[in-house]
Amino acid sequence: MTEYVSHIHPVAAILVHAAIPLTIILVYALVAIWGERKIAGFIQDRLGPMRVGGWHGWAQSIADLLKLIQKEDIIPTDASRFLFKFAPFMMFAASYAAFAVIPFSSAYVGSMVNIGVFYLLAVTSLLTLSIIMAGWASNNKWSLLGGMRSAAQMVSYEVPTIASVLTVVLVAGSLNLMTVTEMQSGNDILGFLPNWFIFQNPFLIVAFIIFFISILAESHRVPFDLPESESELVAGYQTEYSGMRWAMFMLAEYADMLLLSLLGATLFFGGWNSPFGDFMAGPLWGFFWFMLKGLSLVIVMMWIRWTLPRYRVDQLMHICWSILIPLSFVNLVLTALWEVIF
Amino acid sequence: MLEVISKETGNKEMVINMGPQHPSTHGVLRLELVLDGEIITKVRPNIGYLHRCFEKYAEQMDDYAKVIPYTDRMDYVSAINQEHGYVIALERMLELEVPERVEYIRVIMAEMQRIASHLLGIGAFGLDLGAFSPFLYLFTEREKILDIFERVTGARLLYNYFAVAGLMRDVHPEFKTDTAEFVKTFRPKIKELNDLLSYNKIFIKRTANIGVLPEKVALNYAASGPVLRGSGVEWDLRKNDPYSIYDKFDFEIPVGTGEVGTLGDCWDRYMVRVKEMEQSLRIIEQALDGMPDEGDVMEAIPKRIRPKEGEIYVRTETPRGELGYYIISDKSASPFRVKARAPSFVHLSMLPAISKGSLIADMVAIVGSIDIVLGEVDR
Amino acid sequence: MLTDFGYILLFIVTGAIFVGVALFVAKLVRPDRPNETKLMTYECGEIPFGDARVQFNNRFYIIGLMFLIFEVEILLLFPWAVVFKEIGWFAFAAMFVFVFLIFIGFIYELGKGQLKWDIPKPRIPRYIEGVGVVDDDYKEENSNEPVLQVK
Amino acid sequence: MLNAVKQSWLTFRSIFTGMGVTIRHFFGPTVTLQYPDEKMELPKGARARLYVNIDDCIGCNLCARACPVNCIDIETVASTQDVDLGKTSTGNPKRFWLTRFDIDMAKCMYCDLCVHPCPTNCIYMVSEYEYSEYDRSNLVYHFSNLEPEMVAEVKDKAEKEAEQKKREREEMMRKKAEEKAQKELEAKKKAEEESNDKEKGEE
Amino acid sequence: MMQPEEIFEYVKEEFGEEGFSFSSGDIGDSWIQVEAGMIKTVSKFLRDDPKMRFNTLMCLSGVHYPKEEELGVTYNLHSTELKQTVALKVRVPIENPNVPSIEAIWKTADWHEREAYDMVGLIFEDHPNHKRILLPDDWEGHPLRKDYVQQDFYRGITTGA
Amino acid sequence: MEILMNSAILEPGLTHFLVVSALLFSLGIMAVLSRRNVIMVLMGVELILNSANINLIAFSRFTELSLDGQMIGLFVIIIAAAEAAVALAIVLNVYNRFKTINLDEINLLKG
Amino acid sequence: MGMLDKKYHDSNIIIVGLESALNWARKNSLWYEQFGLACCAIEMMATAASRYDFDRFGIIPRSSPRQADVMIVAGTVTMKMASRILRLYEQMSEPRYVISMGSCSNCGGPYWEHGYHVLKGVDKVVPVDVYVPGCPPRPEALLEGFLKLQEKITGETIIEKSENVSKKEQTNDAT
Amino acid sequence: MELTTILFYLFALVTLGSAVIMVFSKNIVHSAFALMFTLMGVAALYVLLYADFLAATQLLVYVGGILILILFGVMLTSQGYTLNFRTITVNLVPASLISVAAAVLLIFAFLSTDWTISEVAERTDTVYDLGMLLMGDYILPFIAVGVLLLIAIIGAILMSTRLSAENNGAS
Repeated sequence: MTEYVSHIHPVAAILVHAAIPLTIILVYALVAIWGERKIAGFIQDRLGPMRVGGWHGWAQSIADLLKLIQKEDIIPTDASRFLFKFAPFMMFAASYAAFAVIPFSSAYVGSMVNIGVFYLLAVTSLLTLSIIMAGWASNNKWSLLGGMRSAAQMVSYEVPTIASVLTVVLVAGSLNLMTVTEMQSGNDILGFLPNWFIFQNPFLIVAFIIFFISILAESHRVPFDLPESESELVAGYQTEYSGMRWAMFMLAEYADMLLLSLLGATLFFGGWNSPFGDFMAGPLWGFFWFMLKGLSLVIVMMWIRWTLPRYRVDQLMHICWSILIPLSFVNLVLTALWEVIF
Repeated sequence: MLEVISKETGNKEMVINMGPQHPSTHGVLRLELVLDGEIITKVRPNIGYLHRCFEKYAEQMDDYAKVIPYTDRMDYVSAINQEHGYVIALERMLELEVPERVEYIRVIMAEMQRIASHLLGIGAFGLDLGAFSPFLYLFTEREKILDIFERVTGARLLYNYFAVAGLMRDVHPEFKTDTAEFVKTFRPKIKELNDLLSYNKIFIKRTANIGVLPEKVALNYAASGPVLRGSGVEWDLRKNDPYSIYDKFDFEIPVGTGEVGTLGDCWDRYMVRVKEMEQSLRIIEQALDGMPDEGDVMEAIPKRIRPKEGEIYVRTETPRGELGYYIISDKSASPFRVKARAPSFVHLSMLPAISKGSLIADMVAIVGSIDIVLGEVDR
Repeated sequence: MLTDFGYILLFIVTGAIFVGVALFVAKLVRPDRPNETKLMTYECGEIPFGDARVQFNNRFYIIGLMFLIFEVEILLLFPWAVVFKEIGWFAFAAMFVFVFLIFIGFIYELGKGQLKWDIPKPRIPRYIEGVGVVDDDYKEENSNEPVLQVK
Repeated sequence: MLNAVKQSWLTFRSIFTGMGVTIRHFFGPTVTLQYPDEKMELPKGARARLYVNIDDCIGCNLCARACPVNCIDIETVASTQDVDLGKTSTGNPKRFWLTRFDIDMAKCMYCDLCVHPCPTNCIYMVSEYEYSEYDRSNLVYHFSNLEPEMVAEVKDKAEKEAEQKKREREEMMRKKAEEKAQKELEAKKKAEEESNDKEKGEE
Repeated sequence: MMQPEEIFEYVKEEFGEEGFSFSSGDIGDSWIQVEAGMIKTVSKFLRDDPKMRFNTLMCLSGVHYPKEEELGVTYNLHSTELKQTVALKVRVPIENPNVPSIEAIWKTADWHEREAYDMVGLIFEDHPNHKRILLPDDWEGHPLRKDYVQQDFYRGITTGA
Repeated sequence: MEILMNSAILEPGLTHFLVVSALLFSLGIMAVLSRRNVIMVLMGVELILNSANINLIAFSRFTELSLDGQMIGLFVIIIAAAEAAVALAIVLNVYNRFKTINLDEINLLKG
Repeated sequence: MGMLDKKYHDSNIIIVGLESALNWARKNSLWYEQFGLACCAIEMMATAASRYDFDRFGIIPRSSPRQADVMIVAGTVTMKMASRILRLYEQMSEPRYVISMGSCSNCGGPYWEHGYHVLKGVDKVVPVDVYVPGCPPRPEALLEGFLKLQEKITGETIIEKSENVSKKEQTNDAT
Repeated sequence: MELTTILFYLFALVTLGSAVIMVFSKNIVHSAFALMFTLMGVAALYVLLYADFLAATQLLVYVGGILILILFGVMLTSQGYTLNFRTITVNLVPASLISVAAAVLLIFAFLSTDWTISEVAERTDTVYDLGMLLMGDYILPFIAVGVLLLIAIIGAILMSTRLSAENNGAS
């Protein structure tokens, strides 16, 4: 796509290049927020948004967005003004910058950096800092508790996330997500299964389970949604934020969820590769498959969200440090052994 | 500026205000939590944000019967049970005979209300722990009960249905079939609830061994109802001090077993409620079988209520525990003093004792598990 | 390589600009009517007291500390993982030694019970026959003396 | 170790059980009533608003007295003798003009206590529940159907008649008093005479 | 299981005649009237004695008797072990409404006593936290007294209609 | 000084990076010397380490040492992390003991 | 100084279009502040539950007043609570609305006569937009109250007319 | 001017500017957040020096790890009674003299040295090369780092055990 635009003007091409994921995120966020409400509705025997914009309230998220634009922006007197204002910028910019290395299709990836996935992990660790920043700057007890909780949670779960990503890197031998995806093309396993990493090595299934649990925690989803658990901490680190600033946090959270799901799809489910080999392949189909895989992970996350209660903070830490981290290291060694032997 | 300084260490402590506007304080309760990190070192409940003074109103009314709508508004989640206690107290004061049909309808209504109240309590408890869907499933069931109630009484929440020695109106002809239908459809839902919530490992982890209330302490704090039974005391006024016609029915008193944790923890209190719903279904079934079809429910209602001088303490088992009415009459048409001994009030008073040393998240679980209704606490 | 990172910079800038534009548009539309109560810190409807930025529990710190060391260890494994397939058994052995060293530390740490957030056992009130409910610091906590001090 | 594995397995199993329940609900029927489009038929006798059939009201004030919150405000004026207000549909004769019959629905607590004592069943609950207002004063319902002029006229008339009656009564009282005084006087006389007679007799 | 009369006799045996009386109204429950100063010892006896075992305090109510110009406290006790109930009563003059607190004996009395203080103005000696409970601390008067007059403003907000 | 005469003076070369690192270093020194708060001192140390790292990597970029500079830079970062972890643990211990983390006060308190 | 703070004298097509779009958004995304006071709170929960489903109208609860648009005063407001209600209302970000649900918050309801500790109508402390009668109101009645509020929002304008005050300000003045 | 040149000056400015803020800010939390910008600037400089892996490592370890630890440390050690994030500057004159002297000396040395510059071609795969190095020449340091980290873990745990012991004792 970029090539076509570059015929018109090189700068325009670059801008389009950088704006493609933004469009995807925005459309996704609007759809996902509506979709989550619909899914929640149907799970709970109700209907969810029905009245805004006609068919099944499709315009609900748009109305919400337009309303949030109109909401007054409150910065409490006791807050630390600069940090309070800066936190949403950093949060969204960091989570958006991470999208640069996600290969959306065989024809589009924001940046072909060689250290791809490593860079992604590094950038997402900035999210933790921006959450602490927001929590601290608000000078609100609930915010600070939420900020500290989420910082502790995110740093803890970063270890198993990285370890399970490392397992895939070990098998792939590359950090570049495009290369990783390309390695998963074809349908050779047992004659019909696609060459996705999850089918390639039994230990990668364990790695995927660890990865999925960790990204639930990293993106603050139930059962690990402690930072903003409504029934305890009012709204966690976002308590003092209103209007558009709050919307940016929300957007960043949803973007983060998408990012990690897409990462999971790339690492374990063959990215933009079609499940049917060459059938329905091609850049646009690739994009379709990729989003399908990512979004189905997102939907599973939502499904879990509306089923389970949440863990307590110490149990959360216990799961991470006493189960997931040792397990992920053992799994790493075993994967390496498997790779060396076979 | 106000600062909070610990007396022991001289350290600054973090005091956090939970409520009056907080999603999991079940109304306008305010808890001052003194924290060390996330661990609660002290709890100070502040109540009275919903103090409407039922007792003052009872004294101001010029008729004993006019108090009944106000009793509804004490524990608005189980209005029928509040009325039940009050009318029983008056009937004992006036030494009135209650028609059998009235008693049966009362028992059915009271047990239905018990189920409705437990559904709300359990659902809200789940909601506090982050489980949203069970709450709505249970609310759907509750709506079915409210539909039946609305057909009978005309109101959804605050009924004013019981009168002294009678009822305000007769039940509709399909009452029996409606109720039997509900009982039939409700049983499988309890199993579903157990699948979804009660035996969910995360739920158990959140509730087991939390807020342990030992038996003796519970008695000393005058706990009652599911809270006391959760601690393993087999005590139910419907069996141990039967009022109305409860002695005619065959049912069990579920008690806490310590199945997944310590005896008397949040899970036990929760599970007692779940099991109690099953027992209530049993009572309803028996009452439906025994209920006479004929009989005027209104003829025995006295026109004027003017008890002799004296006082009485009458207690009944509401979903939340022992509701006592202490009524003093001075021969006039309006009560001299009505004191309502509300179970939630008593249960809330032991919150500081059982929640020390737990986390904020546990605090939420404990408040949810003792299932308070602020209307009753503050009256 | 620099071009690729240039794109990344472009993404960061785009993200920041997007937030800026969104906030600017909102600024054009939204009302701005601050008053004292509105700008007061929210505390469930009460007047806030004390500073929110108070001391925290050491546990957070211990978590951060362990995380840092583990993260460093894992990141050293990234270059290793990339070349792992080419080197084979030798790399496996090196890694095994490395991970083994981590594991010693980890087992030590688990043995010390550092990461369990061992919450002090909740104090369960007791009842002593003939005395009553024993709750050692109950009186202290409910005493009339103000815990809030006006400064 | 084995225990940890078992616990993890149990956790997963319970999670999947729960997810099974929710997915069944996802595909199951919804219970939502789409309110403004679909409305539930309220059962007979539902209590959502008070209504007064003012034609049947005899102004006995029983409902107002039964109301625990005193949200019913009734002012009656006795009808003059020349006007017959007719009868209610239940056959009770009406003797009062209802110059004011206000119910403050903002105060009402929908307890149904006012409905029972009504001798003519003219006050009752209806199932009309959609009456939110922007202004609270609109929640005070005026049921009296008398025009203000009529009210004034009626009051005037009633006052006059009352005055008339009062005068008549005073007249009567006076007459009675006079009669009484006369009687007493006579009685006294009689007594005196009697005593005189007695005295005489004794003498 | 003992009836209130028997309990009265039993208590009288223990403490002597002084300060006790037994009475009842035309209807309803009967009660043991106890002198204010003795309530604490009597309560402890009732709780711990093997024939009494009143392990719960069901209800504690404060009452204002305007005619006698007295305040009263009624204690409704109950024993889950022996399944017996009894009511105790204490009457104190309104000028000096001091009653010893029984919070140490039955913990549940803590809030009940605070409520009684709040509502009728009884003063419980040795109560660890003798404060208003339902009404705000700066409220005027005790509303359940029969001669209570409602204050017009509370912190600038009118209490009237 | 002839470098200054160079026409491509603005083109970032080795010296540019070295100058940046020197300035960073001196700022670090400043923080270490002038602040009393131990954590501030630690932050100053981090600055110094960073400036050293810039040097290492700049040399690896502009001279023939090739990747060795980066390799050592990597180890420096790792050791800095270990240092920060242990140092902050010590700071916290000191704080818990003396209730202060000001260097001179700690000096006074000793034991 | 945002658009919503100003009053436009001329009503050109852009402003009118924008205004209606903004009103449309505001009325369709009324997030309510999650807190209940008394009996009505139970009916409010019932309205949010599956049978009546607030979410159909785009109404969802937010715990923090900063993110809420509408405050449902559901239940008896006591004197102790009144100042907190005011504070919570003030801490909501504008534009904000208040629905008074039920007799108690309308005017003290059943407690208007002897309720020494009951505020006789929440409109004594915060401006109320819609009064929903009932004790407690049925869920449908609350929904109808929301529909009324939506109607009201549709009528709000930033264009200065000769009558020149918006309805909101009228209510503000009235209280 | 090339884009890289502009970017270099931009990043150098960010690095040094925020370092100045960090050093001279009175509020220690602000200092910490300023340090974050410095570290990010340094990471950007690494990129310009073709050290992409190190740049990401810098972000991951410094910003995502050490800085969070420092912030936790700051929040844990904010002073007793009066909460104070303000820190005091002492010895301002000697300290600035020394640091300015150090800067002048270093810059003079750097400028006056005639460095043999051999332009290396733009690197593409530093991770691979680093990995090869690590498994080759640097295998011993690799294991040594493992031992070092083990010691660090043990040391830190010992410290924090005391911390939590004291903590539990106090609460």
